[in-house]
Amino acid sequence: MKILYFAWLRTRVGTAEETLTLPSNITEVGAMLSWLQGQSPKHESALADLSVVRVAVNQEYARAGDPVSDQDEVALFPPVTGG
Amino acid sequence: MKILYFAWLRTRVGTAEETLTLPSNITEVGAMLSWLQGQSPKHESALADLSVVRVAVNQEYARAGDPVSDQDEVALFPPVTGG
Amino acid sequence: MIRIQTEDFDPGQEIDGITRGRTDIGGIASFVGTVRDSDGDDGITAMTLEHYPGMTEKQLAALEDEARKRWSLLDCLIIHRVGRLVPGDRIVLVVTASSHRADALESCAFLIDWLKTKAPFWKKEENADGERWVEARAEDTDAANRWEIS
Amino acid sequence: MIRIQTEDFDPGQEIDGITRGRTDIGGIASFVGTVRDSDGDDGITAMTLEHYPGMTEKQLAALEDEARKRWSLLDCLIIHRVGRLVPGDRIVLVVTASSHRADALESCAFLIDWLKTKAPFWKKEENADGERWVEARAEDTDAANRWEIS
Repeated sequence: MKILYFAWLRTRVGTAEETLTLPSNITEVGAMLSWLQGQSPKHESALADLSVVRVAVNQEYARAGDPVSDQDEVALFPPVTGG
Repeated sequence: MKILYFAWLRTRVGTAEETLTLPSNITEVGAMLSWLQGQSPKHESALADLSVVRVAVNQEYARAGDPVSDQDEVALFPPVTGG
Repeated sequence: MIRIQTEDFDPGQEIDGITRGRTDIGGIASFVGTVRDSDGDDGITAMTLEHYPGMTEKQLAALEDEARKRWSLLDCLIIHRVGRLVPGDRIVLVVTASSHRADALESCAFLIDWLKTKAPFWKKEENADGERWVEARAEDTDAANRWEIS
Repeated sequence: MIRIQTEDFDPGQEIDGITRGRTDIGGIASFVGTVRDSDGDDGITAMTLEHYPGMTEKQLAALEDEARKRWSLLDCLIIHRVGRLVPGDRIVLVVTASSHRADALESCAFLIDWLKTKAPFWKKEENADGERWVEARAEDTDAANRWEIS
Protein backbone atom coordinates (compact mmCIF):
# COMPACT_ATOMS: atom_id res chain seq x y z
CA MET A 1 0.00 0.00 0.00
CA LYS A 2 1.34 3.39 -1.02
CA ILE A 3 0.80 6.02 1.70
CA LEU A 4 1.27 9.75 1.07
CA TYR A 5 1.56 12.41 3.79
CA PHE A 6 0.99 16.13 3.29
CA ALA A 7 1.62 19.38 5.19
CA TRP A 8 2.43 18.91 8.90
CA LEU A 9 1.61 15.20 8.75
CA ARG A 10 4.49 14.81 6.29
CA THR A 11 6.80 16.75 8.63
CA ARG A 12 5.78 14.77 11.73
CA VAL A 13 5.88 11.31 10.16
CA GLY A 14 9.14 12.35 8.55
CA THR A 15 8.42 11.20 5.02
CA ALA A 16 6.26 12.28 2.07
CA GLU A 17 5.59 8.73 0.93
CA GLU A 18 6.09 5.18 2.12
CA THR A 19 5.05 1.70 1.01
CA LEU A 20 3.71 -0.63 3.69
CA THR A 21 1.96 -3.99 3.46
CA LEU A 22 -1.55 -3.75 4.83
CA PRO A 23 -2.53 -6.89 6.79
CA SER A 24 -5.29 -8.70 4.92
CA ASN A 25 -7.60 -8.65 7.97
CA ILE A 26 -7.73 -4.82 7.82
CA THR A 27 -10.39 -3.77 5.34
CA GLU A 28 -11.67 -0.41 6.56
CA VAL A 29 -10.15 3.08 6.82
CA GLY A 30 -10.70 3.32 10.60
CA ALA A 31 -8.88 0.07 11.30
CA MET A 32 -6.11 1.07 8.92
CA LEU A 33 -5.53 4.29 10.88
CA SER A 34 -5.24 2.36 14.18
CA TRP A 35 -2.76 -0.01 12.52
CA LEU A 36 -0.77 2.96 11.11
CA GLN A 37 -0.56 4.55 14.57
CA GLY A 38 1.32 1.45 15.72
CA GLN A 39 3.97 1.59 13.00
CA SER A 40 6.40 3.87 14.90
CA PRO A 41 6.49 6.51 17.65
CA LYS A 42 6.47 9.14 14.89
CA HIS A 43 3.33 7.65 13.33
CA GLU A 44 1.74 7.45 16.74
CA SER A 45 2.51 11.10 17.49
CA ALA A 46 1.48 12.40 14.04
CA LEU A 47 -1.81 10.50 14.15
CA ALA A 48 -2.56 11.11 17.86
CA ASP A 49 -5.52 13.44 17.13
CA LEU A 50 -7.53 11.89 14.30
CA SER A 51 -10.01 14.79 14.39
CA VAL A 52 -7.47 16.81 12.40
CA VAL A 53 -6.54 14.03 10.00
CA ARG A 54 -8.28 13.66 6.65
CA VAL A 55 -8.00 10.50 4.55
CA ALA A 56 -8.19 10.00 0.82
CA VAL A 57 -8.30 6.55 -0.80
CA ASN A 58 -7.35 6.59 -4.47
CA GLN A 59 -7.63 10.39 -4.42
CA GLU A 60 -11.19 10.45 -3.09
CA TYR A 61 -12.14 11.55 0.42
CA ALA A 62 -12.83 8.51 2.66
CA ARG A 63 -14.40 8.00 6.09
CA ALA A 64 -13.71 5.51 8.88
CA GLY A 65 -16.15 2.91 7.54
CA ASP A 66 -15.04 3.07 3.90
CA PRO A 67 -13.20 0.05 2.43
CA VAL A 68 -9.45 0.05 1.84
CA SER A 69 -7.04 -2.60 0.54
CA ASP A 70 -3.32 -3.11 0.04
CA GLN A 71 -3.68 -2.11 -3.64
CA ASP A 72 -4.95 1.38 -2.82
CA GLU A 73 -3.15 4.73 -2.81
CA VAL A 74 -3.88 6.26 0.58
CA ALA A 75 -3.18 9.88 1.52
CA LEU A 76 -3.27 11.43 4.99
CA PHE A 77 -3.42 15.19 5.45
CA PRO A 78 -4.76 17.94 7.71
CA PRO A 79 -7.93 19.90 6.89
CA VAL A 80 -7.23 21.85 3.70
CA THR A 81 -6.30 25.55 3.74
CA GLY A 82 -6.07 26.61 0.11
CA GLY A 83 -7.78 29.38 -1.81
CA MET B 1 -40.54 74.26 -11.78
CA LYS B 2 -38.09 72.41 -14.00
CA ILE B 3 -39.42 69.01 -15.05
CA LEU B 4 -37.23 66.35 -16.69
CA TYR B 5 -38.51 63.27 -18.52
CA PHE B 6 -36.48 60.14 -19.25
CA ALA B 7 -36.77 57.01 -21.42
CA TRP B 8 -40.29 56.35 -22.79
CA LEU B 9 -41.78 59.13 -20.65
CA ARG B 10 -39.61 61.57 -22.59
CA THR B 11 -40.79 60.07 -25.88
CA ARG B 12 -44.47 60.12 -24.91
CA VAL B 13 -44.54 63.61 -23.40
CA GLY B 14 -42.51 64.71 -26.40
CA THR B 15 -39.85 66.70 -24.55
CA ALA B 16 -36.83 66.01 -22.36
CA GLU B 17 -37.36 69.08 -20.22
CA GLU B 18 -39.95 71.76 -19.64
CA THR B 19 -40.50 74.60 -17.19
CA LEU B 20 -43.98 74.98 -15.71
CA THR B 21 -45.28 77.10 -12.85
CA LEU B 22 -46.55 74.88 -10.04
CA PRO B 23 -49.73 76.37 -8.44
CA SER B 24 -48.93 77.39 -4.88
CA ASN B 25 -51.75 75.21 -3.47
CA ILE B 26 -49.97 72.06 -4.72
CA THR B 27 -47.40 71.00 -2.13
CA GLU B 28 -47.09 67.21 -2.46
CA VAL B 29 -45.76 64.88 -5.16
CA GLY B 30 -49.07 63.03 -5.57
CA ALA B 31 -51.05 66.23 -6.18
CA MET B 32 -48.34 67.47 -8.55
CA LEU B 33 -48.71 64.31 -10.66
CA SER B 34 -52.50 64.79 -10.95
CA TRP B 35 -51.92 68.40 -11.96
CA LEU B 36 -49.30 67.34 -14.54
CA GLN B 37 -51.71 64.80 -16.08
CA GLY B 38 -54.01 67.74 -16.89
CA GLN B 39 -51.38 69.76 -18.75
CA SER B 40 -52.03 68.22 -22.20
CA PRO B 41 -53.35 65.03 -23.83
CA LYS B 42 -49.72 63.87 -24.16
CA HIS B 43 -49.10 64.35 -20.46
CA GLU B 44 -52.34 62.56 -19.68
CA SER B 45 -51.40 59.60 -21.87
CA ALA B 46 -47.78 59.39 -20.66
CA LEU B 47 -48.84 59.52 -17.01
CA ALA B 48 -51.92 57.31 -17.37
CA ASP B 49 -50.39 54.42 -15.38
CA LEU B 50 -48.59 55.91 -12.37
CA SER B 51 -47.52 52.43 -11.20
CA VAL B 52 -44.75 52.58 -13.81
CA VAL B 53 -43.75 56.18 -13.12
CA ARG B 54 -40.95 57.00 -10.68
CA VAL B 55 -40.41 60.52 -9.33
CA ALA B 56 -37.26 62.25 -8.15
CA VAL B 57 -37.31 65.66 -6.45
CA ASN B 58 -33.94 67.41 -6.54
CA GLN B 59 -32.36 64.14 -7.68
CA GLU B 60 -33.68 62.07 -4.76
CA TYR B 61 -36.42 59.45 -5.06
CA ALA B 62 -39.75 60.84 -3.80
CA ARG B 63 -43.14 59.30 -2.93
CA ALA B 64 -46.70 60.60 -3.27
CA GLY B 65 -46.71 62.22 0.19
CA ASP B 66 -43.32 63.93 -0.10
CA PRO B 67 -43.22 67.75 -0.35
CA VAL B 68 -42.55 69.57 -3.61
CA SER B 69 -42.42 73.25 -4.56
CA ASP B 70 -42.04 75.43 -7.64
CA GLN B 71 -38.31 75.84 -6.88
CA ASP B 72 -37.58 72.10 -7.18
CA GLU B 73 -36.07 70.10 -10.02
CA VAL B 74 -38.50 67.25 -10.65
CA ALA B 75 -37.74 64.20 -12.80
CA LEU B 76 -40.21 61.58 -14.04
CA PHE B 77 -39.01 58.26 -15.38
CA PRO B 78 -39.93 54.58 -15.67
CA PRO B 79 -38.47 51.92 -13.32
CA VAL B 80 -34.73 51.80 -13.97
CA THR B 81 -33.13 49.12 -16.17
CA GLY B 82 -29.39 49.71 -15.98
CA GLY B 83 -26.55 47.41 -15.01
CA MET C 1 -15.01 55.31 -6.76
CA ILE C 2 -17.76 56.02 -9.28
CA ARG C 3 -17.36 56.58 -13.00
CA ILE C 4 -20.03 57.18 -15.66
CA GLN C 5 -18.55 57.15 -19.14
CA THR C 6 -19.23 56.48 -22.82
CA GLU C 7 -15.81 54.85 -23.35
CA ASP C 8 -15.10 51.17 -22.75
CA PHE C 9 -13.14 50.06 -19.67
CA ASP C 10 -10.57 47.32 -19.10
CA PRO C 11 -11.58 45.06 -16.17
CA GLY C 12 -8.06 43.68 -15.75
CA GLN C 13 -6.52 47.14 -15.66
CA GLU C 14 -9.09 48.31 -13.09
CA ILE C 15 -8.50 45.26 -10.87
CA ASP C 16 -4.72 45.76 -11.15
CA GLY C 17 -5.08 49.45 -10.31
CA ILE C 18 -6.89 48.57 -7.09
CA THR C 19 -4.49 45.84 -5.97
CA ARG C 20 -1.09 47.05 -7.20
CA GLY C 21 1.38 47.78 -4.41
CA ARG C 22 -1.03 46.68 -1.67
CA THR C 23 -0.36 43.76 0.65
CA ASP C 24 -3.41 44.08 2.93
CA ILE C 25 -5.98 42.76 0.42
CA GLY C 26 -7.05 39.12 0.71
CA GLY C 27 -9.77 39.00 -1.93
CA ILE C 28 -11.01 41.01 -4.89
CA ALA C 29 -14.46 40.27 -6.29
CA SER C 30 -15.62 41.70 -9.57
CA PHE C 31 -18.62 41.63 -11.85
CA VAL C 32 -18.71 42.67 -15.50
CA GLY C 33 -22.09 43.09 -17.20
CA THR C 34 -22.13 42.74 -20.99
CA VAL C 35 -24.65 43.25 -23.80
CA ARG C 36 -26.27 39.99 -24.89
CA ASP C 37 -27.46 39.42 -28.44
CA SER C 38 -30.83 38.14 -27.32
CA ASP C 39 -33.40 38.70 -24.61
CA GLY C 40 -35.87 35.86 -24.73
CA ASP C 41 -36.84 35.47 -28.41
CA ASP C 42 -35.72 38.84 -29.70
CA GLY C 43 -32.41 39.17 -31.49
CA ILE C 44 -30.79 42.38 -30.25
CA THR C 45 -28.64 44.36 -32.65
CA ALA C 46 -27.77 47.29 -30.39
CA MET C 47 -28.74 49.03 -27.16
CA THR C 48 -28.66 52.61 -25.97
CA LEU C 49 -28.19 53.51 -22.33
CA GLU C 50 -29.70 56.77 -21.14
CA HIS C 51 -29.14 58.18 -17.66
CA TYR C 52 -29.99 61.13 -15.43
CA PRO C 53 -26.74 63.07 -15.06
CA GLY C 54 -26.29 64.29 -11.52
CA MET C 55 -28.75 61.91 -9.91
CA THR C 56 -26.86 58.89 -11.28
CA GLU C 57 -23.64 59.93 -9.56
CA LYS C 58 -25.51 60.65 -6.32
CA GLN C 59 -27.23 57.25 -6.32
CA LEU C 60 -24.04 55.35 -7.08
CA ALA C 61 -22.12 57.26 -4.42
CA ALA C 62 -24.87 56.47 -1.91
CA LEU C 63 -24.70 52.78 -2.87
CA GLU C 64 -20.93 52.79 -2.41
CA ASP C 65 -21.34 54.44 1.02
CA GLU C 66 -23.91 51.83 2.01
CA ALA C 67 -21.61 48.97 0.92
CA ARG C 68 -18.70 50.45 2.88
CA LYS C 69 -20.93 50.70 5.95
CA ARG C 70 -22.13 47.11 5.72
CA TRP C 71 -18.85 45.44 4.84
CA SER C 72 -15.20 46.00 5.63
CA LEU C 73 -13.89 47.18 2.26
CA LEU C 74 -10.41 48.32 1.32
CA ASP C 75 -11.57 49.60 -2.05
CA CYS C 76 -14.68 49.77 -4.19
CA LEU C 77 -15.17 50.77 -7.82
CA ILE C 78 -18.29 51.13 -9.97
CA ILE C 79 -18.04 52.01 -13.66
CA HIS C 80 -21.21 52.31 -15.76
CA ARG C 81 -21.24 53.13 -19.45
CA VAL C 82 -23.86 55.20 -21.25
CA GLY C 83 -24.59 55.67 -24.95
CA ARG C 84 -24.96 53.14 -27.76
CA LEU C 85 -23.52 49.65 -27.29
CA VAL C 86 -23.59 46.46 -29.36
CA PRO C 87 -23.73 42.78 -28.28
CA GLY C 88 -20.49 41.74 -26.60
CA ASP C 89 -19.78 45.27 -25.30
CA ARG C 90 -19.16 45.79 -21.60
CA ILE C 91 -21.83 47.85 -19.77
CA VAL C 92 -20.92 47.86 -16.10
CA LEU C 93 -18.06 46.93 -13.78
CA VAL C 94 -18.15 46.46 -10.02
CA VAL C 95 -14.93 45.70 -8.13
CA THR C 96 -14.65 45.28 -4.36
CA ALA C 97 -11.52 44.52 -2.35
CA SER C 98 -11.31 43.35 1.25
CA SER C 99 -9.07 41.51 3.70
CA HIS C 100 -11.54 38.62 3.66
CA ARG C 101 -13.34 37.09 0.72
CA ALA C 102 -16.86 37.15 2.17
CA ASP C 103 -16.86 40.96 2.39
CA ALA C 104 -15.65 41.29 -1.18
CA LEU C 105 -18.08 38.71 -2.62
CA GLU C 106 -21.17 39.89 -0.75
CA SER C 107 -20.63 43.60 -1.34
CA CYS C 108 -20.04 43.00 -5.05
CA ALA C 109 -23.38 41.15 -5.36
CA PHE C 110 -25.10 43.83 -3.25
CA LEU C 111 -23.79 46.65 -5.44
CA ILE C 112 -24.83 45.12 -8.75
CA ASP C 113 -28.26 44.07 -7.41
CA TRP C 114 -28.96 47.55 -6.10
CA LEU C 115 -27.51 49.35 -9.05
CA LYS C 116 -30.08 47.49 -11.18
CA THR C 117 -33.02 48.86 -9.16
CA LYS C 118 -31.83 52.23 -7.84
CA ALA C 119 -29.48 53.87 -10.33
CA PRO C 120 -31.27 55.97 -12.98
CA PHE C 121 -30.20 54.19 -16.17
CA TRP C 122 -32.59 53.05 -18.90
CA LYS C 123 -31.92 50.66 -21.75
CA LYS C 124 -33.44 50.93 -25.20
CA GLU C 125 -32.94 47.81 -27.32
CA GLU C 126 -32.80 47.69 -31.11
CA ASN C 127 -33.82 44.59 -33.02
CA ALA C 128 -34.95 43.76 -36.57
CA ASP C 129 -38.40 45.25 -35.85
CA GLY C 130 -37.19 48.58 -34.51
CA GLU C 131 -36.48 49.73 -30.99
CA ARG C 132 -38.12 49.40 -27.59
CA TRP C 133 -37.45 50.48 -24.02
CA VAL C 134 -36.52 47.57 -21.79
CA GLU C 135 -39.02 46.94 -19.01
CA ALA C 136 -37.86 46.50 -15.42
CA ARG C 137 -37.88 42.89 -14.26
CA ALA C 138 -39.59 41.85 -11.03
CA GLU C 139 -36.69 39.48 -10.33
CA ASP C 140 -34.30 42.43 -10.21
CA THR C 141 -36.41 44.02 -7.50
CA ASP C 142 -36.51 40.69 -5.66
CA ALA C 143 -32.73 40.36 -5.89
CA ALA C 144 -32.29 43.86 -4.49
CA ASN C 145 -34.87 43.37 -1.75
CA ARG C 146 -33.01 40.44 -0.20
CA TRP C 147 -30.45 43.01 1.01
CA GLU C 148 -33.15 44.76 3.05
CA ILE C 149 -32.36 48.33 2.16
CA SER C 150 -35.11 50.93 1.74
CA MET D 1 -11.41 24.74 -16.95
CA ILE D 2 -8.96 23.91 -14.19
CA ARG D 3 -5.33 24.98 -13.96
CA ILE D 4 -2.79 24.33 -11.19
CA GLN D 5 0.42 26.25 -11.76
CA THR D 6 3.43 27.86 -10.10
CA GLU D 7 3.37 30.87 -12.47
CA ASP D 8 1.30 33.99 -11.88
CA PHE D 9 -1.87 34.61 -13.90
CA ASP D 10 -3.43 37.77 -15.34
CA PRO D 11 -7.09 38.12 -14.22
CA GLY D 12 -7.90 40.61 -17.00
CA GLN D 13 -6.44 38.37 -19.68
CA GLU D 14 -8.37 35.37 -18.36
CA ILE D 15 -11.65 37.32 -18.23
CA ASP D 16 -11.01 38.62 -21.76
CA GLY D 17 -10.23 35.11 -22.98
CA ILE D 18 -13.60 33.88 -21.72
CA THR D 19 -15.65 36.75 -23.13
CA ARG D 20 -13.89 37.64 -26.38
CA GLY D 21 -15.98 37.07 -29.48
CA ARG D 22 -19.03 35.92 -27.49
CA THR D 23 -22.34 37.76 -27.53
CA ASP D 24 -24.39 35.38 -25.38
CA ILE D 25 -22.81 36.31 -22.03
CA GLY D 26 -24.65 38.77 -19.79
CA GLY D 27 -22.45 38.67 -16.72
CA ILE D 28 -18.96 37.58 -15.68
CA ALA D 29 -18.18 37.23 -11.99
CA SER D 30 -14.64 36.76 -10.76
CA PHE D 31 -12.75 36.38 -7.53
CA VAL D 32 -9.00 36.83 -7.03
CA GLY D 33 -7.45 35.67 -3.78
CA THR D 34 -4.16 37.33 -2.79
CA VAL D 35 -1.51 36.84 -0.08
CA ARG D 36 -1.99 39.27 2.82
CA ASP D 37 0.94 40.52 4.87
CA SER D 38 -0.77 39.73 8.14
CA ASP D 39 -3.09 37.16 9.66
CA GLY D 40 -4.31 38.54 12.95
CA ASP D 41 -1.21 39.74 14.79
CA ASP D 42 1.44 37.91 12.80
CA GLY D 43 3.38 39.72 10.10
CA ILE D 44 3.68 37.30 7.18
CA THR D 45 6.79 37.46 5.02
CA ALA D 46 6.01 34.58 2.66
CA MET D 47 3.79 31.55 2.18
CA THR D 48 4.24 28.18 0.52
CA LEU D 49 1.33 26.30 -1.03
CA GLU D 50 1.57 22.53 -1.13
CA HIS D 51 -0.97 20.33 -2.92
CA TYR D 52 -1.76 16.70 -3.75
CA PRO D 53 -1.14 16.37 -7.48
CA GLY D 54 -3.81 14.25 -9.11
CA MET D 55 -6.37 14.58 -6.35
CA THR D 56 -6.34 18.38 -6.62
CA GLU D 57 -7.31 18.27 -10.28
CA LYS D 58 -10.03 15.68 -9.56
CA GLN D 59 -11.53 17.75 -6.74
CA LEU D 60 -11.50 20.98 -8.73
CA ALA D 61 -13.01 19.25 -11.77
CA ALA D 62 -15.74 17.79 -9.50
CA LEU D 63 -16.42 21.29 -8.09
CA GLU D 64 -16.68 22.71 -11.60
CA ASP D 65 -19.10 19.91 -12.58
CA GLU D 66 -21.22 20.62 -9.51
CA ALA D 67 -21.33 24.36 -10.29
CA ARG D 68 -22.35 23.66 -13.89
CA LYS D 69 -25.13 21.36 -12.63
CA ARG D 70 -26.49 23.92 -10.15
CA TRP D 71 -26.25 27.02 -12.32
CA SER D 72 -26.57 27.81 -15.98
CA LEU D 73 -22.96 28.63 -16.89
CA LEU D 74 -21.48 29.51 -20.26
CA ASP D 75 -17.93 29.18 -18.96
CA CYS D 76 -16.06 28.51 -15.74
CA LEU D 77 -12.38 28.81 -14.89
CA ILE D 78 -10.43 27.97 -11.75
CA ILE D 79 -6.70 28.72 -11.49
CA HIS D 80 -4.81 27.88 -8.29
CA ARG D 81 -1.12 28.54 -7.78
CA VAL D 82 1.26 26.36 -5.78
CA GLY D 83 4.79 27.02 -4.49
CA ARG D 84 6.23 29.99 -2.62
CA LEU D 85 4.39 33.32 -2.72
CA VAL D 86 4.93 36.68 -1.03
CA PRO D 87 2.39 39.28 0.20
CA GLY D 88 0.55 40.90 -2.69
CA ASP D 89 0.92 37.81 -4.91
CA ARG D 90 -2.19 36.28 -6.46
CA ILE D 91 -3.10 32.78 -5.21
CA VAL D 92 -6.36 31.81 -6.84
CA LEU D 93 -8.73 32.94 -9.56
CA VAL D 94 -12.34 31.91 -10.13
CA VAL D 95 -14.24 33.23 -13.17
CA THR D 96 -17.80 32.30 -14.08
CA ALA D 97 -19.81 33.53 -17.07
CA SER D 98 -23.54 33.25 -17.61
CA SER D 99 -26.45 34.83 -19.48
CA HIS D 100 -27.75 36.19 -16.17
CA ARG D 101 -25.80 37.78 -13.35
CA ALA D 102 -27.24 35.70 -10.49
CA ASP D 103 -25.84 32.46 -11.94
CA ALA D 104 -22.41 34.02 -12.39
CA LEU D 105 -22.30 35.65 -8.93
CA GLU D 106 -23.63 32.67 -6.97
CA SER D 107 -21.51 30.04 -8.70
CA CYS D 108 -18.38 32.16 -8.22
CA ALA D 109 -19.03 32.39 -4.45
CA PHE D 110 -19.88 28.66 -4.34
CA LEU D 111 -16.64 27.68 -6.08
CA ILE D 112 -14.34 29.72 -3.86
CA ASP D 113 -16.14 28.64 -0.67
CA TRP D 114 -15.90 24.97 -1.62
CA LEU D 115 -12.40 25.19 -2.95
CA LYS D 116 -11.38 26.40 0.53
CA THR D 117 -12.76 23.27 2.23
CA LYS D 118 -12.49 20.51 -0.40
CA ALA D 119 -9.44 21.07 -2.58
CA PRO D 120 -6.23 19.54 -1.18
CA PHE D 121 -4.05 22.63 -0.80
CA TRP D 122 -2.15 23.53 2.37
CA LYS D 123 -0.56 26.85 3.28
CA LYS D 124 2.63 27.24 5.30
CA GLU D 125 3.23 30.81 6.46
CA GLU D 126 6.62 32.35 7.20
CA ASN D 127 6.99 35.19 9.69
CA ALA D 128 9.79 36.69 11.78
CA ASP D 129 9.64 33.70 14.19
CA GLY D 130 9.88 30.98 11.57
CA GLU D 131 7.20 29.05 9.73
CA ARG D 132 3.93 27.36 10.62
CA TRP D 133 1.19 25.44 8.82
CA VAL D 134 -2.02 27.44 8.59
CA GLU D 135 -4.91 25.86 10.48
CA ALA D 136 -8.29 25.41 8.84
CA ARG D 137 -10.88 27.97 9.95
CA ALA D 138 -14.32 26.94 11.17
CA GLU D 139 -15.82 29.89 9.29
CA ASP D 140 -14.57 28.44 6.00
CA THR D 141 -16.46 25.23 6.74
CA ASP D 142 -19.53 27.27 7.67
CA ALA D 143 -19.29 29.25 4.43
CA ALA D 144 -19.08 26.03 2.44
CA ASN D 145 -21.88 24.33 4.36
CA ARG D 146 -24.42 26.99 3.43
CA TRP D 147 -24.34 25.51 -0.09
CA GLU D 148 -25.57 22.16 1.25
CA ILE D 149 -23.22 19.88 -0.59
CA SER D 150 -21.92 16.66 0.97
